[in-house]
Amino acid sequence: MTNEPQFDHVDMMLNMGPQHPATHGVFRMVLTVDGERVVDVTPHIGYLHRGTERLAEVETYGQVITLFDRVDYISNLNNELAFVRAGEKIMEVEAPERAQYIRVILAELNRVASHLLFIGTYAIDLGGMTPVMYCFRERERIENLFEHVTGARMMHNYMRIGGVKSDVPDDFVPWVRRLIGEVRMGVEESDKLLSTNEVFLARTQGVGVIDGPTAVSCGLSGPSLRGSGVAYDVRKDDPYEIYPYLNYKIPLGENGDCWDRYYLRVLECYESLNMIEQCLDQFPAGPIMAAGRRIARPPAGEVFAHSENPRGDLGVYLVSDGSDKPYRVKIRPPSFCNLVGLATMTRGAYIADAVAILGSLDIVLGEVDR
Amino acid sequence: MNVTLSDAIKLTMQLFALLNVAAFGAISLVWLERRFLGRLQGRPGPNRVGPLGLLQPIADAIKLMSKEDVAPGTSQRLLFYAAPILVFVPSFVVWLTFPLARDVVVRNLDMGLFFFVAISVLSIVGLVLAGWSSNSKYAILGGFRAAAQLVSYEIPIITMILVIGMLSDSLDFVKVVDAQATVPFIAVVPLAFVIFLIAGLAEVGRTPFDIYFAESEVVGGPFVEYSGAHWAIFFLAEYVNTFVVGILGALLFLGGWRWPFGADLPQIASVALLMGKAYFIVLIIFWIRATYPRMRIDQLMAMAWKWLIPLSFVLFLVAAFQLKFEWPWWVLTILSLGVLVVPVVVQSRKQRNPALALAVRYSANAVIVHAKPRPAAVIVDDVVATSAVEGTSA
Amino acid sequence: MTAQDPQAAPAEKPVRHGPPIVIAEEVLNERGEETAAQLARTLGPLALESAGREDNPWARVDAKELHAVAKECRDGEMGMDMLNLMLAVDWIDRIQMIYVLYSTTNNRKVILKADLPADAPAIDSLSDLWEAATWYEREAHDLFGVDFPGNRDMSPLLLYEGFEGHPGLKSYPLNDYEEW
Amino acid sequence: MISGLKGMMVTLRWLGKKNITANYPEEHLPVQERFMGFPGLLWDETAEEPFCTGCMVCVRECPTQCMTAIMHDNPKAVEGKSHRRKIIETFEINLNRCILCGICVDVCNFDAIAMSHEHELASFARTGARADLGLLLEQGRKYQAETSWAPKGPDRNVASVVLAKRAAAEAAKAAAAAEEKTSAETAVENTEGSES
Repeated sequence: MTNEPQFDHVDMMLNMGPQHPATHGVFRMVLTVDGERVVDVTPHIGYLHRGTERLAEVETYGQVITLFDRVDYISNLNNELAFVRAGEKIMEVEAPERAQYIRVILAELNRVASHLLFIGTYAIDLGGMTPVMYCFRERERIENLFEHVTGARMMHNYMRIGGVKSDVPDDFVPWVRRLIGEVRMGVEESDKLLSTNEVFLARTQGVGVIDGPTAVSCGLSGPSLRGSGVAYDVRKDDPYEIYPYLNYKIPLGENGDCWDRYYLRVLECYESLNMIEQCLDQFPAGPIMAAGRRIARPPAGEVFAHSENPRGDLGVYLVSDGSDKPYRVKIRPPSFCNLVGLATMTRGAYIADAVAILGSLDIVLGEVDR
Repeated sequence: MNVTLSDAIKLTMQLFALLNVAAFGAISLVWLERRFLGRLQGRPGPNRVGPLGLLQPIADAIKLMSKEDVAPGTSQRLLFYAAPILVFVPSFVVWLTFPLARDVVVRNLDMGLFFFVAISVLSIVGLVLAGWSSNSKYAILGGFRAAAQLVSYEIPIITMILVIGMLSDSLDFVKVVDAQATVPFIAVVPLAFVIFLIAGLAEVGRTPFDIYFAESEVVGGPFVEYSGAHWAIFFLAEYVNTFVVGILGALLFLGGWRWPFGADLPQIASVALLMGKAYFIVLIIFWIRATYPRMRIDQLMAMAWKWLIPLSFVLFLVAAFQLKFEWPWWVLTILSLGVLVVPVVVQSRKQRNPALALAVRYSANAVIVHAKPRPAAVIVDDVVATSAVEGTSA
Repeated sequence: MTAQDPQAAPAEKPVRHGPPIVIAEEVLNERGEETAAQLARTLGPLALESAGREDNPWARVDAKELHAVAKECRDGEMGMDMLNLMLAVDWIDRIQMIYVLYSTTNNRKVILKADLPADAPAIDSLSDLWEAATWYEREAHDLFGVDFPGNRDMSPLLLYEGFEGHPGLKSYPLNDYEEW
Repeated sequence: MISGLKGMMVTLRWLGKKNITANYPEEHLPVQERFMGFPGLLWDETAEEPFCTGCMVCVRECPTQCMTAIMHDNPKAVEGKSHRRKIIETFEINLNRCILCGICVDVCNFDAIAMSHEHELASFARTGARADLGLLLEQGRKYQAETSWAPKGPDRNVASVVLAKRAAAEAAKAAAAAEEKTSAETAVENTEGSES
């Protein structure tokens, strides 16, 4: 009679975060671990909760834009675009054509810069040291252009309800054309270095798989959702600004694993650069601010406007009571919703995979906690 | 055996010189790695402390020495401080038998290779002890990973050293180098060099295999609780081990101080030649570190047990047959080149081509959004509220 | 159809003086009309009040029937398989829960609203219909004190254990809150 | 192994290229024309006084409320050297709170403030970040010197232009009054002529 070993089985509770190199900021994952296998994940967030939504209720519409710069501090212009569109919807104001083109060009450049940062930090999560240097070199070029146009590298406060703050300088179009060439070379370099590297493929393919329906039910959006094959992109489904006038492609993944989510972002970089070229070809002249009255006091009402942030569907639900301050601003943060799917993806994976899966969701803690 | 005073003094002087060579080698590696990686990544690397940053390792050493040496309260203090010594000592003792030139060696044992293998295994004990004694979850995880990795990559290295011993029918370093006077063993059996390099990377814990102190997962592994001087000892031991892999590769595979010139060079030139080859191998190690991400622990184990160990046994058998039946030496070369091609083909068919096809398919059948015709660009002519606008278009 | 008219609210609302408030008139574009028609068919008599703006029709239902209505929207003809957004608005006399549902198949958005009493707001949890609801509800519970029977774990998400009060409410003091 | 080697070629190619780092303390990267550094108060040479009249619009509109300002009556207005009846007395910006958003520049009607190119204001004093009127004016003057700044509304804000306009207006009024007086006298003469 063989006697079973009588020691009971206790899973180790490993605390990853809130100060941990792989958690992209202040985010804590409590992994219950059996050896190297992850049995369960309970994320803890809220370390960066600044009460942005409540603060927006005591600031005028012009000041709330500076708040939105700091929600997702890696794609600032896309956040500003989301709030400014909600503001324009509620004030029934239409930004002139040239302002819409400037906004879309800068927002797409911001998307490329954000994806470049993702590629760099995702490589570091998996141990590759070099892609981050190449990606940040390109990101630096894009930020120089932002500084040239808006005056600030990251916290721009450039868009206004009804247009943009100031017109682009005269050498804007040649500078952006040159920039597109350089950034495209930079993205190709990182793509060649990383995308089909054997160790990278071994670490990401088939890891953190989530299928379409569960992803949609978890509220995933953006490249994380498109990795599972669901073609949901706000620029295509609910077109805004001048996206209907552009030809572009939305890449879709098939297996919904980490590699798909990563590679879709690389492809989106190329698509965004093509889009910017088309915008530059159609760049019209004209005013950059909606003419007419000083825009301060919107009519009372509720409005929901959302746009395609590099991380997913960034929505703004704006309730106004007719005063010059919004009554209630609710932000639909894509990173917050993508994190709901983290637990279902990480169960049963290794610890090293938990880092890879979290990295592939590309979350930004400022947006998760607001 | 009576040890005269002069012998004792001579031995201590030799040991002191040996310690300096190893320590200087390690410190030069620290500087070289940071500069070389900087170069590969388009940044200068340390250039503030001293000309070209040459004094940077010394500055690091001073900083680490002056840092407060903190030990976690719940750790077993004795074992906690014993672990760095256990890791540090073997990596220096190994240098006893390394010949830098024909007679520039402390004790040229005729079992030199065997001595190296026996001593280098000890560092595993130190790593596991460090992991366990610092009583932190990450350290324990790192310690177990280190144990698993080092033990399973010990076997391929030992088999390769045996193959080299067989080829030069002796375990004495000097005889091994003499055997390579005309043809270096890297040409004779390239597969052995590849397996040695991969297993050496894993022994030292360099990038494709640095899972036991992976920053992003286990945050420093067994060294996580160490700080100040003790951490410096681990750090130094790791670089000395890298230098050992470099020197060993040079001695066993690149023909030490003999190969291109056949005849014996003057002592200084042969030491320089050996060092050049060692630094060449070390540069390859740093180059791999700049390019490859990190493997996962199960893939790492699978690679050791499914690929490296069977291949090294096959090579060992073929080397034995070649020795027994006096086949010409290039039989081994053909075998190695043939075997080297197999994993490349298998990997590219099983993993690389599907990935490339996937990449092409994603960009091919992406959802295409067609542009709607833009309404005629109506230029609103009323003056703008905020800033003067002149309609300068591109 | 009138949107919520704050002036009609009971007296304890802060008295407003300033230029008269303009109420935005809500008009649906033709795509919005189709969705509104679908919504009306799905809801039937349950819709107490419905309107819409551009292509987002909304309907107000009673808090008790919301779970059933949401289930019908998800499984029924409209196929709302994504809970895009869920928020709570504090109208001082009542707390309004707003759900933005989206269907990835036929690309339509619908907004459901439900009013809850201000003193003890509670509504059935939708976490069994959509996984995304779990975190939204925990956040609403933290910031607005709305209770969601049926949600697996209501542990605080954005705030820490032992944080008294609900910072999302208008009544929460804004700048004289002392942490220590 | 193939794509791994391809990756190695990518990193190797960087051996030849020059590194792109700017060694910060020695070489400063050029700052763009529109760079928004810390705000600076601008100086009106024509009246030897700051543009700022202490109207507190920027203090109210600042999202982080990092400005405090006190104004007093402008002695120069009495002597007629400046059109500003009120002038700033003390103006303080807490640079720790300032988020460089540029809203104060947008809302200012007197062209009094601009985002200078100052961004290296680290100081050892605990109150080093509280920029007083002197430091702000000095930053403003440096900004005016460096960049091609021009007031947005010179006819409303630059003292000399406004004074000249006022003088011209008074002259015109005086001329009109004088001409009216003369026409009144002629009218009186006609009536006297017709009556007598």
